[in-house]
Amino acid sequence: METARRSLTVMPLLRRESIGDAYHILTFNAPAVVDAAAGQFVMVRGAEWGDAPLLPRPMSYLTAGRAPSILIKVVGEGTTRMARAEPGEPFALLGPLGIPWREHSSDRTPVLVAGGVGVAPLVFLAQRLAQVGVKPIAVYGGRTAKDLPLDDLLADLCDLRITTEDGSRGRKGRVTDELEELLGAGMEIFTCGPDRMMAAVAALAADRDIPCEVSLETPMACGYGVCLGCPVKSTEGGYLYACTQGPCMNARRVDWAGGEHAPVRAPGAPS
Amino acid sequence: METARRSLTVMPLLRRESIGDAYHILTFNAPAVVDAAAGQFVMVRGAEWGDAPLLPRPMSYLTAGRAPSILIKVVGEGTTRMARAEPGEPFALLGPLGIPWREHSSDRTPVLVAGGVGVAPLVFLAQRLAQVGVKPIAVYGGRTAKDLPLDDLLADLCDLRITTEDGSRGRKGRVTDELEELLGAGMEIFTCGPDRMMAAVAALAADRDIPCEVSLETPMACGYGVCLGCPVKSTEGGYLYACTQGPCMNARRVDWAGGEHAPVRAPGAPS
Amino acid sequence: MSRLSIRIGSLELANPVLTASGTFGYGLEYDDFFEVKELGGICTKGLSLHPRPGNPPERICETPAGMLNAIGLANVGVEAFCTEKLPELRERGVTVVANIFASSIEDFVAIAERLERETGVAAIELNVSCPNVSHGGLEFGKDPKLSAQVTAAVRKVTASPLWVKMSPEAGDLAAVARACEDAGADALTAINTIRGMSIDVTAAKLRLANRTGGFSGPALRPVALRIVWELVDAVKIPIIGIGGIGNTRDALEFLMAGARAIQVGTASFSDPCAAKKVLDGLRAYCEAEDTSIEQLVGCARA
Amino acid sequence: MSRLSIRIGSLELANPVLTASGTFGYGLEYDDFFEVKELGGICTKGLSLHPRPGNPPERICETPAGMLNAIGLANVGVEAFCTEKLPELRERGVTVVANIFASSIEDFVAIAERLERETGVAAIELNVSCPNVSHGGLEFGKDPKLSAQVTAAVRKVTASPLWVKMSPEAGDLAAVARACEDAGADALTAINTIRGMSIDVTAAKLRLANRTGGFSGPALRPVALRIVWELVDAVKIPIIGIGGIGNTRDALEFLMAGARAIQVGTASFSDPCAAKKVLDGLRAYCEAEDTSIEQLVGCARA
Ligand SMILES: Cc1cc2nc3c(=O)[nH]c(=O)nc-3n(C[C@H](O)[C@H](O)[C@H](O)COP(=O)(O)OP(=O)(O)OC[C@H]3O[C@@H](n4cnc5c(N)ncnc54)[C@H](O)[C@@H]3O)c2cc1C
Ligand SMILES: Cc1cc2nc3c(=O)[nH]c(=O)nc-3n(C[C@H](O)[C@H](O)[C@H](O)COP(=O)(O)OP(=O)(O)OC[C@H]3O[C@@H](n4cnc5c(N)ncnc54)[C@H](O)[C@@H]3O)c2cc1C
Ligand SMILES: Cc1cc2nc3c(=O)[nH]c(=O)nc-3n(C[C@H](O)[C@H](O)[C@H](O)COP(=O)(O)O)c2cc1C
Ligand SMILES: Cc1cc2nc3c(=O)[nH]c(=O)nc-3n(C[C@H](O)[C@H](O)[C@H](O)COP(=O)(O)O)c2cc1C
Ligand code: FES
Ligand code: FES
Repeated sequence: METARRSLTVMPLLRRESIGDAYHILTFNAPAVVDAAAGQFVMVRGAEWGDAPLLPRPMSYLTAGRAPSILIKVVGEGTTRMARAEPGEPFALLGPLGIPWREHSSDRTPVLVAGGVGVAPLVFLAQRLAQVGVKPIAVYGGRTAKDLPLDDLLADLCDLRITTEDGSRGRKGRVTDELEELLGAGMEIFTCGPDRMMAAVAALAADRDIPCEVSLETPMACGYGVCLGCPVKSTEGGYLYACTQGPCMNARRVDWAGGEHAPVRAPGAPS
Repeated sequence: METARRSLTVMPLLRRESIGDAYHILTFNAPAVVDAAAGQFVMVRGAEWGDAPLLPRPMSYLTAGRAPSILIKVVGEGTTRMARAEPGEPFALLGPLGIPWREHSSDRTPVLVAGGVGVAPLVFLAQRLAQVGVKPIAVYGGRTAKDLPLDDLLADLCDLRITTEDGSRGRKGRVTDELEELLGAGMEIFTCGPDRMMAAVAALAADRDIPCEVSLETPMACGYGVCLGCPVKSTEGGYLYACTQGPCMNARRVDWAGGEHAPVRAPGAPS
Repeated sequence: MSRLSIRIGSLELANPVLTASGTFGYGLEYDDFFEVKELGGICTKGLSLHPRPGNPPERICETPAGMLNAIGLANVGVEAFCTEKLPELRERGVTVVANIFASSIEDFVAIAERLERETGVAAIELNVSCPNVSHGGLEFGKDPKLSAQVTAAVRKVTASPLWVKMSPEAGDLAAVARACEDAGADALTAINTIRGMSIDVTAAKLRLANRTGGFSGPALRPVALRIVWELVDAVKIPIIGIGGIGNTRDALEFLMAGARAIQVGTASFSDPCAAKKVLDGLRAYCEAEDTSIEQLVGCARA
Repeated sequence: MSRLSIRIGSLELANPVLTASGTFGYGLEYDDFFEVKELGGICTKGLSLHPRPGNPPERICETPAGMLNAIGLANVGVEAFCTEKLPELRERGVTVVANIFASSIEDFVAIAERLERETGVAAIELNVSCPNVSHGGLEFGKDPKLSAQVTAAVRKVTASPLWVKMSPEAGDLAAVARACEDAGADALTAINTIRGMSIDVTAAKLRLANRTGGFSGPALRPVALRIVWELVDAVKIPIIGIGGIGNTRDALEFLMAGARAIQVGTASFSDPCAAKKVLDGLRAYCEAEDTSIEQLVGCARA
């Protein structure tokens, strides 16, 4: 898939919708159509942030077009500021960036496996699939019922199964528990979520010889290939760079044991 | 005059009024009455600024009470952020701080000499004088007619004379041109404004043997006497600290030639 | 409150939160804000043998997430400190660390001897690393031999615990640290500021009259943390961490890196209660996690 | 555009705005953004004799107004650079400064010899100050003798202008600078990063796999500026300023301090056009003030 021309554009926030405390959809007012493909990402930074936070934050496109949007989960200083932004506040957006989801194989049923905020690029994908008349299966997992933003959108577009670790909604357990039962030949997986989830999904897929596409989330400084800050260990030796060789790639290319590319987020951080 | 108990209090912005592009009045919603005297100041910092800008900004009280207010001139990053703040935004305010204006002498006519944003503590003083039935003279100077925020308040409370350097309003020239004609025995001066203006006013007052009280504006880190970052050279040798020995003090105590306590603000700063 | 107490050599501190020299005055300016005696301790403004007026203005300016200061060690002098400040601090029960500075070994010794005649000084912190004075500031702190000489000389005249404050500008700081340890230091505090500069481009002029100033604040934190980590490797005596600590999270970084105590500096300027809040935060953290400062120290080194 | 042009030794640059090594890739990633040849020049990612994969993740983390990086000099190697990158850069008319790195003097020489066979390398920048590799990084840059040896050895095999990149961690940087000058350096670039560290306290773990990383960004600027000022005093050859430069005002600070050119680093991450914007800003400034870069250089030292 050809990637669209990238640019850094300052856009005002058009609206911010809160989903519970921790999740927000930010929609921007783009001066021209943003021609992003599902799975691509954008580097986002408040134009008035000054010197801190310094770096832009990578975020998957939830939608593209004239009013591109992202779904954020509040985890640190950058996302906290995004969660406080009011309409009109200018943001600098650099995108579209990265390799999108590959085309789905017309002879396979797509299974979208989402963990928490990783749902964003999969909702985008589901919408694109709907446009070509494909209704995928979706398996969506979270810690609790509160960690399933945009479940309604997935429900509209997919055959949706939910899992929560505490059993507060859907199946009690993890997405892999559902997948173990569900996966069959003739399927293909697209997954985005916490690294450990993706590693488990990838292992299951490899076991069953099912194609599996992942979307990586590594820390990034630039997003366009110059800082070399976003590697994951490659099964072919050396490293793959998530911003230019990903974020979407075949799960088999990633050496899941090789790097700590998913920072552990322990609960109860003091501040 | 006894100073009130100081505290650091987070208060939401109640409203922001713009006066032209460069000046704004910020009024805060205090949880309790702020018992500040005219001439005292408050250290102001946005509670959500994060690590930069780092230090709070010293600002003279324009009014005290349940809705304390300040008048700001936009000169740098801190005041730029203040000028963008919307009602509800939380600010951390440390005050009241510093030595207020001394009591006026009942046998003298007070002459308030203001330069630009230095008008704030003088408006406060004029209001206090009005409460005891005193109508002072005020001489208010700016570069242009646009640099005279709150002139209307002064006009209500004082016998007001205006000077502008470009002659766009009032007398063309400086406050000292007006003062040279106006000053007479039986007067006393209270002045706040750019350092060079205050130095010139102080020199004129010394010449004519007229009491002159100034309010100093030095850079400050703490505002309460511990950083030692706010000295002005003293005529008695050594230094005076603007935050604890000022900002209001007798002009004769300051060695105006001794320090560069007023940073030069050249126009046309690139950014 | 034994979860919080910590031993720095022979000195038992109620908790690991101190305030950094030069950022907390003489500890007497906080009446309106909180009870200073609750803190593990305070480090006084640097004391010299004779009073010093300090540098001409401008003395401070702000930089991204930091500031520069060139105060020039303005202070009342050790004599006035002992007669005018210390009695009050003693009365209030404040744990006082006397930060001292001189441009010769003799003067360091003379200050320490004067302090030795007082009670109520819990420790002496030797500032051999001040960047803002023309003589005897950084030169001592960059040189292992000179640092050791100062330490040994003061060691001889005082029974107080002796802390030596490290300069990040030393080329081989581990060597300086070991030299101080060998010369009898009980603990090392790290770090003092790094020299920086700022120019007002609209006036084409240096912002500080002293040209350079010491760089402090959150911006400095990653450098300070790295140095603390290295010093924990270099010596056996306790390290006290300083540099950009403003909240509980920052303090935990240094404790987890191996510092046995921390000092809050620049953060007190924007919030006089910053150190108190760090202390409250650490107490809450230790309770919530059912742990103690002693257990936390160095836990990220595993 | 003679208002903007500036001479760095024998090299005439169209303007004083370059991009810093490691923050601008190989200069070929900017097609969508602007014409890179407009810049005074670009410094390539550090080139080694053989390709290097770099350090394991995490390689980066953010700090207050700055960041840490421990990339570990991942690069394609000098051979691939010469065959795959340089021809394209040449074709586009980009002024290329090859930043090179090695862990031995022989390898430094070998890289320079390889580059000598190419046209289109405007200057060589010796990175003797990388904090993120286990051998031959900082050791060279902290020691006047070793720095001079590297400089002299490379000097012998190349006719290109030779820039040496200074480490802020040297104990006596003026001595390193003078040694490099004496050994034949045409200019000094300052500064490289300072080593820093960051701990994720929620996991009690170091954030970077390499433990420490190089500290860069706006937070570093006051330290870099001070060092540039000192180097201008220390040597006669030109100084090129680097450290936290993100806009025209920042660039002016360094030029006014005496730097004859500047490099934009970390700022390119949040805005790929940062260097271009600095250039446009300097052009506008020189026109508005009817001055030239040559006149601005060092004007705050008066
Ligand atoms: C290609 C890509 C797409 C992404 N899409 C989304 C999305 O659609 N919605 C969303 O909420 N998040 C997404 N992320 C993750 C998001 O970038 C981080 O959560 C964000 O940068 C955190 O910024 P912060 O300032 O709030 O947190 P910080 O204060 O920077 O860090 C808080 C915690 O998050 C970790 N962290 C920092 N950066 C990242 C990162 N890039 N990836 C994972 N963890 C990180 C830190 O190690 C730390 O533990 C995506 C990341 C990538 C690489
Ligand atoms: C006691 C006192 C009362 C004051 N009252 C008012 C007031 O009522 N309204 C108002 O607008 N301003 C007042 N000031 C000045 C105000 O504090 C500064 O303008 C403000 O700190 C600038 O912050 P900034 O972040 O916008 O600018 P910065 O980016 O910090 O600096 C911009 C420019 O302002 C200069 N500057 C910085 N701090 C000060 C300072 N404290 N005094 C003078 N110049 C400074 C800098 O050198 C620089 O040239 C007062 C200052 C003091 C000490
Ligand atoms: C205004 C100011 C004055 C200081 N004075 C001293 C001093 O007198 N003696 C000393 O050892 N350190 C002094 N320091 C250094 C601090 O104690 C501390 O080491 C440094 O600021 C780093 O910590 P921080 O980032 O938390 O401020 C001073 C720092 C500042 C900001
Ligand atoms: C991600 C990254 C990679 C870097 N790689 C190199 C390098 O390969 N060679 C080098 O000499 N400097 C390297 N540097 C240092 C920069 O060139 C520059 O000296 C430093 O970042 C300070 O400038 P800044 O604050 O503008 O970024 C790197 C810096 C960063 C942030
Ligand atoms: S984020 Fe910079 S290279 Fe990938
Ligand atoms: S502002 Fe800190 S002592 Fe005056």
